[in-house]
Amino acid sequence: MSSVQADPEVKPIVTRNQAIGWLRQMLTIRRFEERSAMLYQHGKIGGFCHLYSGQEAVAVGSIGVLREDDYVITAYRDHGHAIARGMEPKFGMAEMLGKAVGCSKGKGGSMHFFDAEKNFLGGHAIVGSHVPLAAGVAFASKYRGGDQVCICYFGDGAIDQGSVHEALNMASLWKLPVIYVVENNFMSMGTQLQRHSCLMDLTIRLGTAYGIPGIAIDANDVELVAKTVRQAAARARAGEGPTFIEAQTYRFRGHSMSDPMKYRSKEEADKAKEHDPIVIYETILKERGWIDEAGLEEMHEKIKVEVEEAIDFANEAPEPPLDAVYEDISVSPYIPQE
Amino acid sequence: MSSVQADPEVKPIVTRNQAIGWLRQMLTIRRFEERSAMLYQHGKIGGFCHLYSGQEAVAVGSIGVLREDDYVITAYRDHGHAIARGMEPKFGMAEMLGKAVGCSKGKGGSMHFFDAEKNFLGGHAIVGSHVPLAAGVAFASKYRGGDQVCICYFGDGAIDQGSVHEALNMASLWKLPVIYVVENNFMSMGTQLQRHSCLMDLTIRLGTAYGIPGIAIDANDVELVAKTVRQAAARARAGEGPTFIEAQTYRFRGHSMSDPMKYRSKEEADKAKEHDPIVIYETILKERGWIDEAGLEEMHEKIKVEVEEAIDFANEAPEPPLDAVYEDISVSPYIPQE
Amino acid sequence: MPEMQYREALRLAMTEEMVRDDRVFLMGEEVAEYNGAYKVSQGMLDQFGPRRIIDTPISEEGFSGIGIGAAMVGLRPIVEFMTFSFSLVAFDQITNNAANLRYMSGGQFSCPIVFRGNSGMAGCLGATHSHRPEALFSHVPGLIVMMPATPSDAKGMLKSAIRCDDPVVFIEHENLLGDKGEVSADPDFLVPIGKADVKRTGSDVTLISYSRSLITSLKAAEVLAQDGISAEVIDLRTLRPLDLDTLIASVKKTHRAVIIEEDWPFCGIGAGVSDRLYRAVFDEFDAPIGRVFTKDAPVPYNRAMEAAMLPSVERIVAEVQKIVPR
Amino acid sequence: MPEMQYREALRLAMTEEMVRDDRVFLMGEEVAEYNGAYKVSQGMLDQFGPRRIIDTPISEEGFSGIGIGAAMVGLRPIVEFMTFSFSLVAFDQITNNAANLRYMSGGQFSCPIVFRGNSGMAGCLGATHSHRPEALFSHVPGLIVMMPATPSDAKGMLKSAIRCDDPVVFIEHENLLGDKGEVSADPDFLVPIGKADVKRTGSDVTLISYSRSLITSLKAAEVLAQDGISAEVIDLRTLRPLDLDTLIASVKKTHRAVIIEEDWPFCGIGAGVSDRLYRAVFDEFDAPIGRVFTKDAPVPYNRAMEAAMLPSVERIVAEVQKIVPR
Ligand SMILES: Cc1ncc(C[n+]2csc(CCOP(=O)(O)OP(=O)(O)O)c2C)c(N)n1
Ligand SMILES: Cc1ncc(C[n+]2csc(CCOP(=O)(O)OP(=O)(O)O)c2C)c(N)n1
Ligand SMILES: [Mg+2]
Ligand SMILES: [Mg+2]
Repeated sequence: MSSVQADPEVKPIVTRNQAIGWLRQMLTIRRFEERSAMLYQHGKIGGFCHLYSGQEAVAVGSIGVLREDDYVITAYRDHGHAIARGMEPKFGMAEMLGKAVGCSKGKGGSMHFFDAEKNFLGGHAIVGSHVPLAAGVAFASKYRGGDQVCICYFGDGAIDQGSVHEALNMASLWKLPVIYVVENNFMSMGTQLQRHSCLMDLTIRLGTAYGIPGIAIDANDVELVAKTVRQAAARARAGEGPTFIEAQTYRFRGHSMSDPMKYRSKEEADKAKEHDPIVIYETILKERGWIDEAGLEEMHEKIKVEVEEAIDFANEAPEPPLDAVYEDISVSPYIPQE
Repeated sequence: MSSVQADPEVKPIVTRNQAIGWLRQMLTIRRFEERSAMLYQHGKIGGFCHLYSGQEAVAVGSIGVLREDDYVITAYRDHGHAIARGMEPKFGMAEMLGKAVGCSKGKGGSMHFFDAEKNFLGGHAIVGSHVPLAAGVAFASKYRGGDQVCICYFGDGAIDQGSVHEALNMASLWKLPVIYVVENNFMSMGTQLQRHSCLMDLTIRLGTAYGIPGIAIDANDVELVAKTVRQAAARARAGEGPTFIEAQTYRFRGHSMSDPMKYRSKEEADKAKEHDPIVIYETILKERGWIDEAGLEEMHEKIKVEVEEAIDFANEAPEPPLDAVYEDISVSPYIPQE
Repeated sequence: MPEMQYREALRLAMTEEMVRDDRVFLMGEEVAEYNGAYKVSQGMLDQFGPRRIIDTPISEEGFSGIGIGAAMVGLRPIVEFMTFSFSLVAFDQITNNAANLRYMSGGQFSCPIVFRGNSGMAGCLGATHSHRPEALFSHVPGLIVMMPATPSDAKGMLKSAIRCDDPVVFIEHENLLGDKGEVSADPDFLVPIGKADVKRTGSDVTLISYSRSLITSLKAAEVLAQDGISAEVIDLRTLRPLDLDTLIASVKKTHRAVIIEEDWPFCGIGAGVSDRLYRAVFDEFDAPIGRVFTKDAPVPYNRAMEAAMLPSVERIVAEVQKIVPR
Repeated sequence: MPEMQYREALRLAMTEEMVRDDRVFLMGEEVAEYNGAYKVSQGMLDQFGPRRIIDTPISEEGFSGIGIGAAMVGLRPIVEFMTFSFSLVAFDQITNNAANLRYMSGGQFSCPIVFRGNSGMAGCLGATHSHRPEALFSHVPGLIVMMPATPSDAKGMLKSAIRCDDPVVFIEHENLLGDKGEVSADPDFLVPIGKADVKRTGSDVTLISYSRSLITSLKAAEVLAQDGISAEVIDLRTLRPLDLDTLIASVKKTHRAVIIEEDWPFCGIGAGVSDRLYRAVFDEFDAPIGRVFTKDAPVPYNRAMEAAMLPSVERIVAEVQKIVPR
């Protein structure tokens, strides 16, 4: 991958416990989505379903260094961020199945996960549209005189949306405490980066162009992600404004479940799997002696069980009543205009 | 003014005839607008009326080196570009007075001048909205295999509109023959550049960020404008894509006729007048011996007469019939949905 | 009660609410140092400082989104569009994000935001600058749409909008900004959302209107009175949700109605109101509902042409005369 | 006549017109190398090459504007929105530039462009991805709005749209893309703009519909027939300009009408059509016009809730039974 300015001297920045936690989260996300894919194929999950497999290190490493009172907002490829933020898989799974106990009461679906308790602000499916929202959340933090930061994820395809540029300008101008992370998987649906962006170096388009630090990193390295975001958060909390991070990653699956990925050779996909962030981190943690084969196996097993329990929970949960269609529209009593 | 990278060795790039023509155009625009201001104050011109005084060298120098079959498109501050493109003042004046013989049949007004015969594509009043149109015009030129270029003017305030960034990305990606000129008068209505743009160097925001040449020039120098645009046009015709020009200029008047300019000191305004592009050019042409005082006086006189004739023409022209309201909506017969 | 301009009433509503609640702030183009393109926010920067009165770049989509994000986490933004014609570049933020956030989050987040600014065919502004987007926003569940016609309502309605926990599209009228009227000085004077107002009582026909057209309708009612026709004039005030009850009560009395609007006719507010009235009380009508609207064409620059497009006293009177027996 | 899918009919319309006229090109997200997100443009890149089948970045406002600019100087762009929900970020370009350019230039420029793509509540897509923007665009003078319901109309209408010299908003339906039907192979087969189609004749009630709801209405007509009620089913096809004549002719026969739409009710197409019918032929109606529409709420993800919001055969039958005497 081009122009990665990885720090050559990355030291573990985490304790063993934290590291094990991150690995567990990445594995949970992966498993959650593998099972989601099956449920989708069986028609239990509807609509559009975008899997995060291959990108787990981005959400896990970045959210892993934020505070509980910080804010997280992302696009439609949102299962990973929700779980990394601490959403219990069962509430996510119930949402995918459209159930009333789902994280959005069955009204949002895969693309619109929300969790107010965890300051997880969604799940946004209009490309780029949440990028101004993130600036607004950071604006509120600053307005209140707090030091909470907002982290906002979007795809390389989203940088072509005008609203992103409007938001970046104001975030920089007003020094808002926001961290913008492009998860650059070099694909906007079926369009390769070089076919949709005039520049391959996104740090110029969204960092240099807005007078803010722009840092490209190999996002298969969960600890490098963590380290980079920790710095960005410190900068934001210090009132120095936004940071732009280009997290270079790879999407293992198609754009959504309905994408047959004809544009990609088997070789390319296979080669990418050699850089699977989970496999890499497992190896590192084993090398550090922080986990062994048995421990790993146990972890995989436990996660399997947890995800199956989440599916059972979701399957058994009741459907929302049909007249819930008129609920949750407004805080004020809602009067249908029919 | 900051960061002007003026070429130190500007030689006359024009013949005497051309130079005299440019001076005459600049003077015509100035006079046209001085009289427009008076007509506005007398309630003869309605709506919003944005004067170009102080910025004349941009339109005149740039359009002056383009071909007749090239395309010109601009924002609502459009009188100057229209006249520089060869629109007869009387048709512009008739438009301001809402007359049927106006350049837009009295339907467009000051902000929406059009002249199809001169490939003058308007006059666009939603900030930034014509910037994609310009890319589309250039797209058409390339599509047809022609070598026409499109020049597009907008203000420093417009760079904060998302659509501008969407257009720049595609123009660069597809190497469209378009020349983007920001007329940087350092003001977006009443907001100074440093209060609306995160960077003061606009060549970074719209040049560097899109991988295209970004050139900042002192736009009080009409020949420097001409030279810069000539290069950009050559580049565009050669299939090398867009150029971004930051033409640094100054708006003598308020944003529109209704702006009392409270945000600006008299000193600042007076100082700017010392750099009046017209006065500068008159001096240069006199120094070159291309015109003398008498010649100048005669030119001023002739223009005065021409503008008065334009006003007479406009005054005497008939109002459009009221049912013209349903005309010119569509090429197909129009059926009001009433 | 003090007399003041519509613009002053708007300003008073904002300043009172800002004094009352630190979470309220105003953001938009030229609202601060310039004191408002239309002087609605005059003096507010001096009073509240740059933390709460914020000049923005020309980035309607962006700062609408910033407002929505801030609202999601507890602030109460007032986002000013210099004119509502410019809300069209922010259309997605308003109709997708503001309108849907509460729903899509299963009620976890709310979006207490006011989008406000003037709209209308305000005099030679041409097609791009003369939009009346009320029907567009009224179509969308999740939004509240309000349009005051008088200084008093301007104050009372805007205060209710600011206190509302849901997104409100609050559309003023450029040509009403200078209108004067008595306005309550009570900082708790509120005009409730969703309540129409009978601005004049009458018995022969119900004139249903809002915003500037309300003023024209009241003038038409005067003319009709001289003609022996007693017109009841209702100001919708809130377009969504519509106060159908007040309309029905009036129609049950008059059995005739004319809707007057500055909107375009097709799928506009008039059509929306007419449809709901017919479905509610079809049998009450002794004549078809009359309609006076802006001609179905883009708005021209020419002053006379523009004026001819608008609902006028003459057109209202003629439409009433069509359906009221003499 | 060959039988083909609605999506194939759309493709055939585009390919025939592109063969016929070099000025026509297709641009949009994933239309070329991916062969279309919904496979409407499958094979077109192979046939026409990258000069004429153009993949764009996710920049709807930008590439809509590029299309408009190209149209102003003589090309005839087809701009595909992956779905029409995404047209909301391009709303200003469509309603301000495409709609107004001819007018504001006093007729000097025209804007022969087609904005096309599917819309609708297509199955668990949630509120942001289920918009039906037909009422929003139909409100605006300067635009033509078309919505085909059958493969044959898909072809004939799209060809007319492409040949039209004015901007056309051409809205397909995701759930109709796979529908099959006979489609003329004639490269000059055109369905005229502004002409509704009586898809089934009847005498007791007129069902007025378009797009997917037309299919539901036809099914409802079957059920009604078993019940002894003879329903005439009219497919509006073009929403703006509306073919009022065809509607009037039918109502003069049936004296009763129900409008069925996937749109929201307030200020939507149903209200727009109802208003125009009442104003045209109030006295022809023996009962109020019935309406079946999508419930007035954002569109939920849950499949059953979504389905319950939509016009169904049962709801149509019930609405007809309300107004047709038995
Ligand atoms: C405004 C808008 N246009 C188009 C789409 C359809 N769409 C959804 S995701 C996507 C590709 C986005 O790619 P990227 O931003 O790189 O994110 P990734 O899918 O790679 O995570 C497209 C075109 C949309 N949801 N919103
Ligand atoms: C989308 C939009 N927002 C706001 C406006 C109102 N407005 C018109 S011009 C202007 C300032 C533009 O400044 P700039 O782009 O620098 O151009 P200049 O006036 O200096 O030529 C504003 C805010 C508009 N016309 N369109
Ligand atoms: Mg991507
Ligand atoms: Mg400026």
